[in-house]
Amino acid sequence: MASAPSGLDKDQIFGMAEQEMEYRVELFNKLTKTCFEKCIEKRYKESELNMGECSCVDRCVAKYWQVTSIVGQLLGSSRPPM
Amino acid sequence: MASAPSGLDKDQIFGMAEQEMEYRVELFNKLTKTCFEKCIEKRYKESELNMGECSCVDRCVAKYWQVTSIVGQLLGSSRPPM
Amino acid sequence: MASAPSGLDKDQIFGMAEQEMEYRVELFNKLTKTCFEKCIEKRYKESELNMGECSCVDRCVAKYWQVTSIVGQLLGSSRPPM
Amino acid sequence: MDRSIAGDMTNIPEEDQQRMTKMIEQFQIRDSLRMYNSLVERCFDHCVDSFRRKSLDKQEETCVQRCAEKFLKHSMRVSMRFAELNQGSPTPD
Amino acid sequence: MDRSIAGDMTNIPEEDQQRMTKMIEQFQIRDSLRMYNSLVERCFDHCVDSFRRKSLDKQEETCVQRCAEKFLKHSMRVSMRFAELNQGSPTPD
Amino acid sequence: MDRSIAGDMTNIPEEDQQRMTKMIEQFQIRDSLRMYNSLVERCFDHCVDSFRRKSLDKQEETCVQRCAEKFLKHSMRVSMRFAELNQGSPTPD
Repeated sequence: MASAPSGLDKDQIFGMAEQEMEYRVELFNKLTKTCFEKCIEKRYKESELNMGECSCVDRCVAKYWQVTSIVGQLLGSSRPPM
Repeated sequence: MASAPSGLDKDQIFGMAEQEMEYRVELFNKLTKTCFEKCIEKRYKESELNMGECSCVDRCVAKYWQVTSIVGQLLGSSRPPM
Repeated sequence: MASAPSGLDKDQIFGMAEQEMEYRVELFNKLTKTCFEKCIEKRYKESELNMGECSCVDRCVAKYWQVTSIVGQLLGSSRPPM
Repeated sequence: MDRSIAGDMTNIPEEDQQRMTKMIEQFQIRDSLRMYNSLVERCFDHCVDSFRRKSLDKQEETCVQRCAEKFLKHSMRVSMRFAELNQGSPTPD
Repeated sequence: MDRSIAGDMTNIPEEDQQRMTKMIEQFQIRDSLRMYNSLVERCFDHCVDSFRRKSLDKQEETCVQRCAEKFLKHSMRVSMRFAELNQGSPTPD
Repeated sequence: MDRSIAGDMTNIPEEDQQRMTKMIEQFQIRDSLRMYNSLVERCFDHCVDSFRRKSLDKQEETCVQRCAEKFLKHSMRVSMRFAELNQGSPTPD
């Protein structure tokens, strides 16, 4: 990133950085939404996460991460674009 | 908004205005979609809204608005960003 | 498009081209998602599309296209913005 | 929905007003294209479930037409109610 | 989540760092507005199903409050776990 | 899908063509990143429902792999059909 000299290329670098951020934010938002739907009790008896929900969320994030890398491999890069 | 002098700040102002519009449009679209799903008969016997649907839509919008301000308070501003 | 002379107008042209592309990409993505949900067996016994799925997909795309033009007519243009 | 932004525009230079106007126009075009896309998606999803033919039958066609008309009327009603609520509660800062 | 981008910023000129900082700020504002919108949509959807009155009853109000609080706590937990995973697997290029 | 835009590019100056090319490239990158994200979301959603362990079991892994492959093949088929329809109905204006 630091080796790009000219003004034009800079715009492309910022464009890439912007897209990378967009990608990460979207990944995080989809992950959060999906694990909320899979793990959180929808009756909302209380506003705290109970123990079962907490461990479900932790495992959900870990498994989502693994799916990320399986799909990433399939799409041809050795690693998802993180 | 009118007090910003320099050129650089102007870009930020336009950036903020853009984000505010994006926010409002998104709010309106989500509200419309949600109340359509909650209130409108999916058999589509006719293309007019019937009386029951009309009053349901009115109440749906009013309630959605209230949810907007409850969540806004929770997120720390005294009022949702409108 | 080729007749626009000044610098300012060019920005608008590029803006329009950008929005047209955004529109097409979104159309394609929604079409793909919808026909996947309507036609593809979710048990994933194999990674190939079977014959039934293939013909379902072909018809789904054709029907989606027709819906596109019905809605386009209703929205006042003689033809959807493609 | 552009009320507060329009209000802010009275005391800014003309070139900025033009820039703002262009921005709003771009927004409206983008929003109407998105609305078009989601209208198609929604009405297709609600009305078309059989894929034994590659053309819509009469029933599906009628369903799509009513669905789209109904959504547009619904959308206008929501828009009116929404505007009333925006006016009814002036920004208390 | 800005780790790798921030890392890249140490050896670029100050004006570029400022531009990057502004970009990140814009992103954070946009993202928090979107989060706000989807929080409202989600909690409304889960908690409000009756439209015989035009005001939320006490039960709906409590439901919305808990839903929103719970989502925020959930979101913070996900964010922590996500950060750990990002650190645990340093980019092997 | 870039047919009509590409067609318009024959009689515009080279610098504009470059700008357009860059725009298209940016679009393609963004679109492929979004596709990647929604592929992960969809296949996770369809294939992972148990959270008694923190690792995918063999069955879940196979499901995710097939889901992703199947979606990609589906997407290519849709893309071909879509292109045919675009060509079959030349813009009547």
